[in-house]
Amino acid sequence: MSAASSAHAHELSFWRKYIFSTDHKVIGKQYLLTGLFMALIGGAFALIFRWNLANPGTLTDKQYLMFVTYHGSIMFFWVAMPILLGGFGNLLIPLMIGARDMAFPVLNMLSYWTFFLSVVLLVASLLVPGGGFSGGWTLYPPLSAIPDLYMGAEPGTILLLLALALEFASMLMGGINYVATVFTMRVKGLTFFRLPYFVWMQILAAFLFMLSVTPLIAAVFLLLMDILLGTHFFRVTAEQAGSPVLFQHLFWFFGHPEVYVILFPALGILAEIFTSQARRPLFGYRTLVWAGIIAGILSFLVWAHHQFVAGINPYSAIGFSILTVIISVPFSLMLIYFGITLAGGSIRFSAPMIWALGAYAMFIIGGLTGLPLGALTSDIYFHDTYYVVAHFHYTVFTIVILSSIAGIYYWFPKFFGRKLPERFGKWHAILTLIFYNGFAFPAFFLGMAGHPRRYADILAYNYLEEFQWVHQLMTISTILLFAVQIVFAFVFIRSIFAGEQVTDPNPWRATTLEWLAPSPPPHLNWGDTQPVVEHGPYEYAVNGELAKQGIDFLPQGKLYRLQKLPEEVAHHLGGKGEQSESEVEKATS
Amino acid sequence: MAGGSAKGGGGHAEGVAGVRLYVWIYILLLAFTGLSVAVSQLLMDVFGHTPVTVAILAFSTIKATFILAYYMHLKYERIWIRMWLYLPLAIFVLVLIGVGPDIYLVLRDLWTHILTFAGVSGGVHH
Amino acid sequence: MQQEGSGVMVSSTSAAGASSYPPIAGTLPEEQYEWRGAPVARLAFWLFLAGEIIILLTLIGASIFFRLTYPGWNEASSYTNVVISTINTLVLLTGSLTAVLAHHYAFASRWALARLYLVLTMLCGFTFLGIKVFEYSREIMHGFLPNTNAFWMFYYGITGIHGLHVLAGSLIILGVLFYIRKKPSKYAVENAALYWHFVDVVWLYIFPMFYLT
Amino acid sequence: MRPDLAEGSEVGWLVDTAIDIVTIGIIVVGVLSFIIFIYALIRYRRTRQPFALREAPVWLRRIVYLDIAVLLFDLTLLSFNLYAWHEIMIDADDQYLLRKAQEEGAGFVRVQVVGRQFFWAFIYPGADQTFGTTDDYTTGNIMIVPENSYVVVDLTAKDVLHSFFIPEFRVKYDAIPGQRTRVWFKTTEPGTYEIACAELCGDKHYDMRAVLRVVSQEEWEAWVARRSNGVPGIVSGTLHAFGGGEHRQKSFSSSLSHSGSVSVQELSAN
Repeated sequence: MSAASSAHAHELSFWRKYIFSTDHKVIGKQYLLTGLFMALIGGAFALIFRWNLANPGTLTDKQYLMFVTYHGSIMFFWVAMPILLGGFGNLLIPLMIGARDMAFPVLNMLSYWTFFLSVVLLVASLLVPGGGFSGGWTLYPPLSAIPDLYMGAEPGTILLLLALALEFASMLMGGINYVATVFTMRVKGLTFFRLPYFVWMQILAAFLFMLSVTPLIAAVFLLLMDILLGTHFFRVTAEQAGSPVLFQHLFWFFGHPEVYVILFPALGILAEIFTSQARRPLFGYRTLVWAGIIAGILSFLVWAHHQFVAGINPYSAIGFSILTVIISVPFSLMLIYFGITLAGGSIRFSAPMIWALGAYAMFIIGGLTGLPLGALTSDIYFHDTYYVVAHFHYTVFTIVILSSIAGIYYWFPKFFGRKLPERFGKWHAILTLIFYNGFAFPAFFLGMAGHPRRYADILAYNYLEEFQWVHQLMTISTILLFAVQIVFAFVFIRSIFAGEQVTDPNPWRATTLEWLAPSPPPHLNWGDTQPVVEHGPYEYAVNGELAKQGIDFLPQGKLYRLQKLPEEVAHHLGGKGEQSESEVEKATS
Repeated sequence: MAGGSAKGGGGHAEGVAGVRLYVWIYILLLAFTGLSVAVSQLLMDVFGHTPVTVAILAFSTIKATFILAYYMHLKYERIWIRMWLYLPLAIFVLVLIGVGPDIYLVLRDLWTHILTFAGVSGGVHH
Repeated sequence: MQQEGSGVMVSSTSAAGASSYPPIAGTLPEEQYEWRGAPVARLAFWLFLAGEIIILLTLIGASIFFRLTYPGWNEASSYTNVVISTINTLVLLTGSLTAVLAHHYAFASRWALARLYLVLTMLCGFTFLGIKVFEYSREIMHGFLPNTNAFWMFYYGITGIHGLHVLAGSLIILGVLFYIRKKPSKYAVENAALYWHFVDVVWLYIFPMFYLT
Repeated sequence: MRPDLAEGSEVGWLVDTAIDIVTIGIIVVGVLSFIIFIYALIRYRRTRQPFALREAPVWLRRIVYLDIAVLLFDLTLLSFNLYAWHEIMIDADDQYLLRKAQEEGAGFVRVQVVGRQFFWAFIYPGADQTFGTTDDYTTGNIMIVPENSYVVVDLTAKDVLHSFFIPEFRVKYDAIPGQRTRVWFKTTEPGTYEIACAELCGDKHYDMRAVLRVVSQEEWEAWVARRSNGVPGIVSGTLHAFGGGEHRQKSFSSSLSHSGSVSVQELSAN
C-alpha cells in the first residue's frame, strides 16, 4: 500500500461507498433491497393474473400467460436467490465467521452488478415489441424454441434467456465467493462443526447451485441457438428432430436442487431464530449438518419426478419415485429436530419468532403435500394441476417470504441500527399467514378437482365451472395479502431512516459472532478488535455461575483488542476519523 | 516459496516438475496427436468405425490425463482441489445414467418415426 | 501464538500469519488464505472450472446421444477438414506448453520469462481463433450451416462455445499481463494457465469427436 | 372434490386408490404433527417455562430412529403407487390389453391422438385396423369410443408439448412432438366426458378442449359404417346434447368449426 492510495481511501465518494462498494454489508443490503423490490413486482404480477382468474376476460390470453411466467421467474430467480443467498449470505457469512470481508470483495461487487444488469434485461424483455415471454417459467421447448411462431415474442424471449444467464453468472460468482470465504477465512477457533447452522446451509446451497446450474446454462445456450440459428436441439420438424425431453431433464436437474438452494438458507434462518428465541441449543447439531449434506446429495438424484408423465422411461420413473420418497427422510429429520429444539425451550413469541413458527408450520404442510406428487401414480392425476401450485406455494412461499421476513425482523437491528416495530411485526405475521392460507389452501381442492394450471379461463370446462367462486376467494386473499406487504414496505423504509435506535448490539441475547459487532457493523466489521471463537454456536440455557447471574447464554466467542492493527484496518480507522472531522466541518460551515 | 508457509501454500510448481518434464510431456502429446490422426486416416477402413473411435478417444483421454496431472498440477494437489475434477465427472455420469435411457429411446423413436408419425401428413393419406 | 483467557491481548505480529488474526480481504499475501494446502485463489478457480467442466460435458453428452441415434452423423462428419484441425490442435498444445512454462517461471519469480511465455500463449490463442474463423467461413461457403443437420448443429454449437472459451482465455491472459505489471501475482498467472489447459483438454475431445471420426 | 370417476374405469380406480392412500396418510401425519406442535408452543411458552432445558431427555435423543419409521411410512404409502404404476404404465402393452379384453369379452379400440395448437385430432384405423393406410379416419376435438372396451391411445403432438387429460378417467400423459407415448383406459357405460390439455401449449391452452363420447355398441357400429361411407361422422346434435351454459357453448363451438368432416390435410397443414 503506497501513501498515495491510502490518501485516497478515506475519501470514498458516495459512489464507492454506497453504489460500487466492495463492503459485503453494502452489497448484501443492495441484494436485499433489490430482491424485496422485485418481490413487490412479482407480487403485483400475481395480483394481475389472479384478477383475471376471478374475472375471466380482463386480460388477453397472452398477457395472462406472460404475467404467470414472469411471476414464477421473478419469484425464483430475482427474489428468492438475491434475498436468501445474495442478501443474507453476504450480510451474515463474514460476520458469522468473524472475517472482515469476503475473500474476493471485487468479485462480490461484480456479482451484484451482474445481477443488476440481469434485472435491467428482465425489465427490458417485458417492454420490447411483442412483449415478454409467455411460455411458463420452466421454458419448455418447443414452445420456447420458436417463440416467434408459437408465442409471438422473440426479442422478449431472447432477453429473458440472457437475463437468466446473467443471473446464474452472478449467483455463481457469489457461490464461489461464499465457499472460498468460509473455507479459508474462518476466525481462530471456528472449526467446521462450530459454524452456525446458517453458514453451513449457505455453503451447502452454494455447492448445490454451482454443481446443478451448469447443465442448465448449457441447455439455455442450446435453446438460444435453436431460437437464433434455427438448429433443432429441442424442437421437432417434419424432417429433423431434437428432443424436448432432453431440455426437461437438464432443466429439472437444476430445478430440483434449486429448490434446496433456496430452502437451505431459509432453514438456516429458522435455526438461528428458534435457538435464540427458545433459548435452547440446537438439538442434534451435527446430525442436522449431516442431514443437510445427505439431502444435498440426494437432491441430485430425484429430478425426474417432475416428469413422470412427460414421456420418460416408466422404469426409471420408479427409481426416481423411490429416491424422491427417500429424500423426505433428511428433511423430516430436520423438521423433527427443529421441533425438539422448540419443545423444552422457553419460547418468546417475538415478531421474528412468530414468522419463523409460521414458516415451520407451513413447511410441514408443504413437505407432506409433496408426497402425492413424488408418488408416481397419484402424480398422474396431480401433475400440472393446481395441486402442484398449492404444494409449491406452501414450500416456496414459506421459504421465500415467510423465512426471509423472519430473518429481516431478526437481523434488521444489526444491519440498520434501528428496530422494526415489534407489535406491527406480530400483526404482519398473523395477517400474512391468514391471507396466505386463504389463497394457497383452496388450491389443493382445485387440484383435487383436476383443475389444470395456467388456464386463463376455467369457464371453458363443464367440470370446472363450479369452482369459479374458489378462484374469487383466492383472488380476494391475494389482494389482502399484497396490501399487507405494501404496508410492510412502508414500515420497512420508514424504519431504515426513522426507526427506534438500538443501543444494545445484542438485542436478542444471541450467541453467534455477528452479535458481538456493533450495530450496524462498521466497514471491516471489527475495528481494532477481533473475535476469537471458544464455543459451539448455540450455547443457550447454560448452567453454573452465569445462570445464577441471570445470563442464560454463552457467546460463541470473545472480542480481543489487537495490539497492532492490520494495515488496512489502521488505515481505515484513521481515514474514518478524518472523514468524520470533515463532515463536522461541512455541517458547521 | 513466499511467505514461508510450511504446509506448502501453493508453491508446488518448482521442485516437483521442471521445464524438462514439461517439454517431454509436450512431445508426448504431439506424438499421441499424430497417432490419433494416423489411426483415424489409415485404420478406419480396416477396423471399422466404432473400434477406431474408441481408440482415438482413449488416446485423447491419455493426453488429457497428462495435461491434468502435470500441466494443471493435479498430481501434486490434495483431494480438496482434485475433488473439483471428480465431482463434475460424477455429475456427468449421473446425468448420463438418469437421462440416457429416456433420451436414447426418445431419439431412436424420433429418427425412425419422424417421417411416419410426427408429421401426420407423413403417415396418413386421404 | 495467542493465549486464551480474560485480559490477554491478541498480537497480530506473530509469524503464524493468517491464523493469529482473522484474514482481512485483500490485505494479506495471497498464500496466507488457504485451506489444507489449497490457496484460496486456486480453490475458487477450481470451483469455477468445475462449473465450466460440467457445461462442456453436458454439451458433449448431448452430442453423444444424437450421434448414436442420428444415422447421417458419420457421413456428415467426413466433411470437416482434418488438416486444419490438426494444425489447430498443435497450436493449442503449444499454447499449453508455453502456459505451463509461464506458470513455472511465475512461481520461480522470474517475471520477465513468465511474461514472455504468457504473450506466446496469447498469440497461440489468437492464431487458433484466426484459423477457426477461416475454417468456419470455408464450411459456410460449402453450405454447411448450423441448421443443416444434427451433426452440423453440434459442430457449430460445441466448437463455437469452445472458440468463445479460447477467446476468453486469451483475453484473461491479456488482463493478467496488465495486472502483473502493477502487482506481480503468481496466482493470477496460475489461474490464467489453468484456464488455458482446461480449454485445451476440451479441445482434445472435440478434435476426435468432430474431425477424426 | 374429484370429478366422479367414470364407471368401471380400471386406471381410474388404481389412480384414485393411490391418491386416497397417500392423502389419508399425509392428513393423519399432518394433523398429528400440528397437534404436537401447538401443544409444544403452549406448554413451553415463556410465561409457563421461564428457563429452557439445556439437555433433551434421553428418550428424545433416540428420536433419530423415528426417521426410520418415517421412511417405512413413506415406502408403505408408495407401495400401492408402485403396484398401480406397474399396472398402468409398464405391464399394459398392447398384447396384454388385447388378451385381457378377449378374456373379459370386451372390445378393443386403438386411437391415435395428435395434439396441435389448440386442437386435438383423433385418428382411427379403418377397416384394415392399421394406421397409416388410406382408410384412416380423423375426427377433430371429439373422440368416440364404444362402451365396454379397452381403449389404447397413442399420443403425439404436431408442434409443441401437450398433455392428454381426461379427468373422469384419471388419464394423463404428455403428447410430445416426434415421440409416441401411450395411455389406455377402459370404458363401461355410454356417457360424455371432457378432455383437457394439461401442459402449457400457448395462448389458448385453456381452450384446447375436446369431448370424449362413449357410445353404445350399436351407435359405434353405425358410426363406423357411416364414416366408411364417407358421411361426416358427427352431427352437431350430439355435441349440443353435451352443452351447458352460454359461455361454454361459445367456447366449444369455436373449436367445433374444425371438426365434422375435417380432412387430414387440414389438420396437418402448418
